[in-house]
Amino acid sequence: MSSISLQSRLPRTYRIKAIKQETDMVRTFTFDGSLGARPGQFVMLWLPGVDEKPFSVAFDNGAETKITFFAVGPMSEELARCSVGDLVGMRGPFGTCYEWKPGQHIALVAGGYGAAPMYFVAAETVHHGCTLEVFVGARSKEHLLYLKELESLPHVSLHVATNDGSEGFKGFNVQQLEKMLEAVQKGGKIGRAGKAKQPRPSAGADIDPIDQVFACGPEMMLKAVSELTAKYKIPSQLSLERYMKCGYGICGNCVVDPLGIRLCTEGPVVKNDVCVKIEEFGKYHRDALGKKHTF
Amino acid sequence: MSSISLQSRLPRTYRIKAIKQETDMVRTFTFDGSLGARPGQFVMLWLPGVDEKPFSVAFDNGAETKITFFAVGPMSEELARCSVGDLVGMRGPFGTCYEWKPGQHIALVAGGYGAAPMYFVAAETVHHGCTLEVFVGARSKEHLLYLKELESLPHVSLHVATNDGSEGFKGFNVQQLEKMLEAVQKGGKIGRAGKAKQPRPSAGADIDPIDQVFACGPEMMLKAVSELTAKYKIPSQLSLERYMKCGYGICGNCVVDPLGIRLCTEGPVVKNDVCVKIEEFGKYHRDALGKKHTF
Amino acid sequence: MRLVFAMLFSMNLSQTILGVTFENPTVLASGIMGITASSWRLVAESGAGAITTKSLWLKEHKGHRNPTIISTEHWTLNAVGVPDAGPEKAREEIGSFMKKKPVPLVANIIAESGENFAATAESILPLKPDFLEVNISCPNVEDEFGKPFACSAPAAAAVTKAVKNVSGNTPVFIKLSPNVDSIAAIAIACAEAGADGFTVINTVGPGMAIDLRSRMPILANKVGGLSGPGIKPIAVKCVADVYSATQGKLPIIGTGGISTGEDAIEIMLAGASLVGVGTAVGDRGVDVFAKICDEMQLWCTNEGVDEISSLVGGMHQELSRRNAPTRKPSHSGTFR
Amino acid sequence: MRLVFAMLFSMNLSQTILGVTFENPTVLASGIMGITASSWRLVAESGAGAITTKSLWLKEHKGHRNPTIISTEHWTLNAVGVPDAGPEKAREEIGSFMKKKPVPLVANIIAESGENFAATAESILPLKPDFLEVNISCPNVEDEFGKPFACSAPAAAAVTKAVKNVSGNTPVFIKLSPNVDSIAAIAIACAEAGADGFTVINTVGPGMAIDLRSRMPILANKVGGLSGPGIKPIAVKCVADVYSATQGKLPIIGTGGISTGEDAIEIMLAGASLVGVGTAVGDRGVDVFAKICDEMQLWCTNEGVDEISSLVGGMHQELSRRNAPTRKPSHSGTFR
Ligand SMILES: Cc1cc2nc3c(=O)[nH]c(=O)nc-3n(C[C@H](O)[C@H](O)[C@H](O)COP(=O)(O)OP(=O)(O)OC[C@H]3O[C@@H](n4cnc5c(N)ncnc54)[C@H](O)[C@@H]3O)c2cc1C
Ligand SMILES: Cc1cc2nc3c(=O)[nH]c(=O)nc-3n(C[C@H](O)[C@H](O)[C@H](O)COP(=O)(O)OP(=O)(O)OC[C@H]3O[C@@H](n4cnc5c(N)ncnc54)[C@H](O)[C@@H]3O)c2cc1C
Ligand SMILES: Cc1cc2nc3c(=O)[nH]c(=O)nc-3n(C[C@H](O)[C@H](O)[C@H](O)COP(=O)(O)O)c2cc1C
Ligand SMILES: Cc1cc2nc3c(=O)[nH]c(=O)nc-3n(C[C@H](O)[C@H](O)[C@H](O)COP(=O)(O)O)c2cc1C
Ligand code: FES
Ligand code: FES
Repeated sequence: MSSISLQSRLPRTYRIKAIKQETDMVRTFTFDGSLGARPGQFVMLWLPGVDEKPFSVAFDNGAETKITFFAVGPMSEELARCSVGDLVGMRGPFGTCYEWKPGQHIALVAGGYGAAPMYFVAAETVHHGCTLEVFVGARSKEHLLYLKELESLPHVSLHVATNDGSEGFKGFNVQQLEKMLEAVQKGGKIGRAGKAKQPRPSAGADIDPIDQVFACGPEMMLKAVSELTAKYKIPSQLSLERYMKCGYGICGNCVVDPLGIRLCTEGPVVKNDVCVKIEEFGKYHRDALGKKHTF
Repeated sequence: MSSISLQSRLPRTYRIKAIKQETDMVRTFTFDGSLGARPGQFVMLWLPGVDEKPFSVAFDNGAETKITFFAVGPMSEELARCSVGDLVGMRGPFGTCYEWKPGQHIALVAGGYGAAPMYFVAAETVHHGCTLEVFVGARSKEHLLYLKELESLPHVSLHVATNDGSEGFKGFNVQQLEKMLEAVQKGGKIGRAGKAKQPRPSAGADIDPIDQVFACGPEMMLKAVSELTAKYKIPSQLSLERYMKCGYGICGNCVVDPLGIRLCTEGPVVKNDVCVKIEEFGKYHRDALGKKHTF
Repeated sequence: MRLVFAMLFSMNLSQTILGVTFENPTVLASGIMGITASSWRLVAESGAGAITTKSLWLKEHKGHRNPTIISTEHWTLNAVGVPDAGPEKAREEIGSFMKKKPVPLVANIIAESGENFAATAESILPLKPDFLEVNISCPNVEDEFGKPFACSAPAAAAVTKAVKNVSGNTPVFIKLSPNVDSIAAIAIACAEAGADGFTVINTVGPGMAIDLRSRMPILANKVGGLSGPGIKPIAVKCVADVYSATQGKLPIIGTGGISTGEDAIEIMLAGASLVGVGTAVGDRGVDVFAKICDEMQLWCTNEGVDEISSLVGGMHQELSRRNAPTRKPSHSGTFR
Repeated sequence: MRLVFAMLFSMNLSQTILGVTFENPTVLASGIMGITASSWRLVAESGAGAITTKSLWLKEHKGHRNPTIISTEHWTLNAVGVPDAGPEKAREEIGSFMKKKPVPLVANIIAESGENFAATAESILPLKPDFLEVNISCPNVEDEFGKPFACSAPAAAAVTKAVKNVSGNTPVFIKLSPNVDSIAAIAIACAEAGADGFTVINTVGPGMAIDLRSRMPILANKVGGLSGPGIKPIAVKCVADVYSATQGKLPIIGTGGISTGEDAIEIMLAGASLVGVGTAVGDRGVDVFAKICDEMQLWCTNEGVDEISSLVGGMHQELSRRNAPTRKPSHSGTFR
């Protein structure tokens, strides 16, 4: 029963140690204590008397755990009403994590709260001597997340995109990614949109080939990244979300068609060669009853 | 719950691999398989449909386990009716074991089936460079056990006693032990009763001091050893028996007055400094109902 | 690994029960990975001899809020509350599974009344499930519907009759609860009402776990049914009771805490023909079915058992052989 | 170790319940190390706040043959069959314990009829036990005496009345079984019959374990009651049910799978004033009582709980505070 020793399947409540208001709809909670989560893994967050849902680990340094969430509905709005000292339960960590090799050149694509786990990935990968092209996108300036944190990391070139152009590139971050992949293929130059912090020697010059692409964000963004990286034959790892209850592979609520794999166990981080076989990917997902909803 | 990993508390049946008729009332069963028992420990032996009772491990080399028993009542007589290939359950090992230091000079005192666990002790101690004085006693020649096995070991001086003198010294083995302890104290010589196999250089000459005495046998013999070793201020370890059910310390049937210790857990091998505090030792024991019976 | 075993031990684990052939005795228990055809296929590919659907309702039914499933190394508590999207989805998923059916399918149905059990059965039967499993023992909807039917012999018998009236020649398995005075009495009542077999057992208790700091029950439903290794002795006892109460005439899907091949053999010796596996999917992975089969084959090969069916009810046969006959089904038919 | 903790955390674990003072909430459960005064003393010295005797009969009573107690890391099964040497031994052992009484003594009695429960109580009362615990819930003598009294409200009430008629001012605790439709209904019946408190729960099931090779049930009694960590959620649920059914007015000795200080706090939050510990003696050693107390003190100190009694029923208070009141004792008074 190895799996048990690796994860807690019984929630334990922790007191909120700090709350950071990231944007008017987004908050980050800090908890004392670690579940030993790896970047890309999630925990089941329990608000006693309210509900329990999956949330990506935004940071876990072995002592503290951070969660960043959008207030979009019943549970997350209740979460947003919590104050420092309130009790929140956690169990986990669950699921797969992003995998890389030391020294790789990796493109991170983050949309919405995806910026949080992506910061966690970035912090760990630069430890391993990786260099990063980070593409952060949002509707507009005020919805951009984790820019400061990402900028504070070494070996990170930040590429910002907003739909309304209120900051950085006007459009989608995936378009920026495509530009870079083209450039890399052509071996040519690209003009850098967004502020590229402490440009690496090669900046503005030839871009080193991208070893792989990690993405976390809205499913349509993920779908675009999937097609793009398939087209350019670059390995990618995408964080897919489906409705989750147990978090460890028995309730079956997070299973995807037609593979039958459970995204709480064989995911949430799925390699693109598997993603392309998930026919419902980008098309539909199921609710708590197993009913299909198209995106 | 460390204790669980160290012992099996659920009987598992094994097929009897070999049966040796030791005397007309005594048999030894050999089983394929080991519970990792140490000398002095016991197992609960289960005869499906009959009963389950404690039996000292007569030998366990990590691959095979041996049990030597007297046919004296309902369960042991049923055991005596078993043939090779029959199924017998074992759980354990339970209880304490004899403890020694490498190179010690140890006297072993064995009565009745006590000769079996004593052979196991002897085999292990000589491995650790111990030299042994083994005092085996029985009513008469034909009831002596494990003589050949003991003789086959190096560094063992065998001292045999029978009540009727049909072999070795006429009387009790404890009398022989006393003679030796006296001699050792006086630093004088002793005439060796019984065949002392491959006498050590010192044989017949001064006896090296006895570091400790191990005893297993009828309670009255143990009581005598307890008093004798106390008198001569030599540490001793005695294997005490009381009615046992669970074997791992919860039923309370094997608890002794007035200490309240459980002989399945704090025993069966008990150091004499504790034995002398057990007021019921040599006086009475309790049956399956907890009722007292005097010896 | 699987393959290696499969080649080493060619012993055949297949049985034919009520006309349905099972490649091996393992059956995915209801409610585990049981929502979609894709899920059932993966479980079949992972070695299951058959799959059981999550309980199906006549209409869409909401479950409980989370937490619905929690566990420790000793127990799992669940109160999912039997959510279901209703018959349209059932038709779509079961239909797609049956089109290219890898293993037999057991359709598990649930309802709040005898008539609706029958109506639900009628809505599912056209999809031609191999067995119908009637869940009269869910402890997690007591709030809505009161004590499970499985807790009363007349109620259990009434549901059985209602379903049998419409089931035609599809075998009907009644899923029993261990949380009763006498599971044997319930089984006898269902058997007399025409049950073709039994699934024994549903979850135990219910039980409760409390978070020390918040002082709140952890499950949103406050209480939930117990499953996993801790309940195996209860499942084995209940299977033995039902087997002897029905003189071993009706097949039993023995379910409860089965994680290993030896567990599976133990519950078959108690009287099970098939072996349900649920919670162990979370503990040993979805390939627990292949693992259990490999372990059964290894054990049977070592012990010279060459007919898997010869294990079924083996304990009862051994007890009579030693003419210590198990009590003839007294009112309770319980083992003593 | 114990001492170090004792010095670090001076938080007081003592409570006075029905006039009896307990230095800490841990109580040795009946049937564990419960046969002799020497045994009870060792348990008291090992940190228990009180001890309970093995069930005492009016006359000598034989138990079952071995195996009577078996276990795995997940469960313990026992069918000892309540052996007892009878009242003479009881007088000798209890008498000797009371002469120099280290902690309160709970005398657990058992009988096959209401009158004999009363007669057994009368034979024990002169020894001045602090509480009488009435075992109407032993699953291991069904053979001899049929279903436990605890499985029927009228029978449970009748035994309670019979004992209360002779018990004078010695508090009477009724030991309940979890193996019933509604433990709340039984508790209410006993409370109306005058019960002063409850011990919740006795063993679960019963269950059965089979040896694969011999195909024989392992326990000589074939079946036995389940105890240990696997039953804790059932014990917690039953305590919560009894607490709410009696509006928290009667003290409860919460028993079942308690091994750690956190387990003890959990069952107290469910409504227990005292905490019974049995099987854990075999898992963590006889000093499990001291360990549990140290762990409780550590937790309470960290969490700023300075009154141990403030934990009792804490879950119910929290639920009402969040005005999600626990259902007012409906017929079943069960949690939903
Ligand atoms: C692996 C994973 C990681 C996640 N990480 C984060 C994160 O880091 N930050 C964050 O804000 N949110 C995250 N979510 C989403 C989060 O679980 C909730 O869905 C979100 O908080 C909305 O829930 P709600 O009750 O507030 O609103 P609702 O109105 O109930 O939900 C809004 C939408 O969220 C989705 N959703 C609701 N409940 C669940 C559930 N139990 N499982 C999966 N999806 C659900 C549904 O598509 C629903 O339409 C993650 C989801 C998954 C599966
Ligand atoms: C630690 C220990 C080690 C033992 N080792 C051996 C051994 O190596 N070889 C051997 O032949 N016997 C051994 N015994 C004794 C054995 O357990 C049985 O007592 C013996 O086999 C007689 O049982 P019976 O049913 O045949 O006869 P019974 O008539 O039932 O018993 C005869 C006497 O044995 C004692 N006895 C019976 N049952 C038990 C029991 N469950 N626990 C303890 N004592 C009991 C009683 O004093 C009884 O008067 C050991 C006992 C203990 C406690
Ligand atoms: C998460 C979960 C959901 C379940 N859902 C159902 C269900 O919908 N219908 C049903 O009949 N049984 C359901 N059960 C009960 C199982 O089918 C099975 O009877 C029980 O869990 C015991 O088996 P196990 O120990 O192998 O899990 C569920 C069990 C679990 C753990
Ligand atoms: C070996 C054993 C013997 C028991 N004997 C009795 C008994 O004589 N009387 C009784 O009321 N309960 C008896 N019980 C039940 C316990 O007192 C307790 O209620 C039950 O074991 C649950 O607690 P636990 O999980 O801490 O062991 C016994 C339990 C065990 C394991
Ligand atoms: S959330 Fe339950 S299986 Fe994935
Ligand atoms: S035999 Fe049960 S306590 Fe020793």
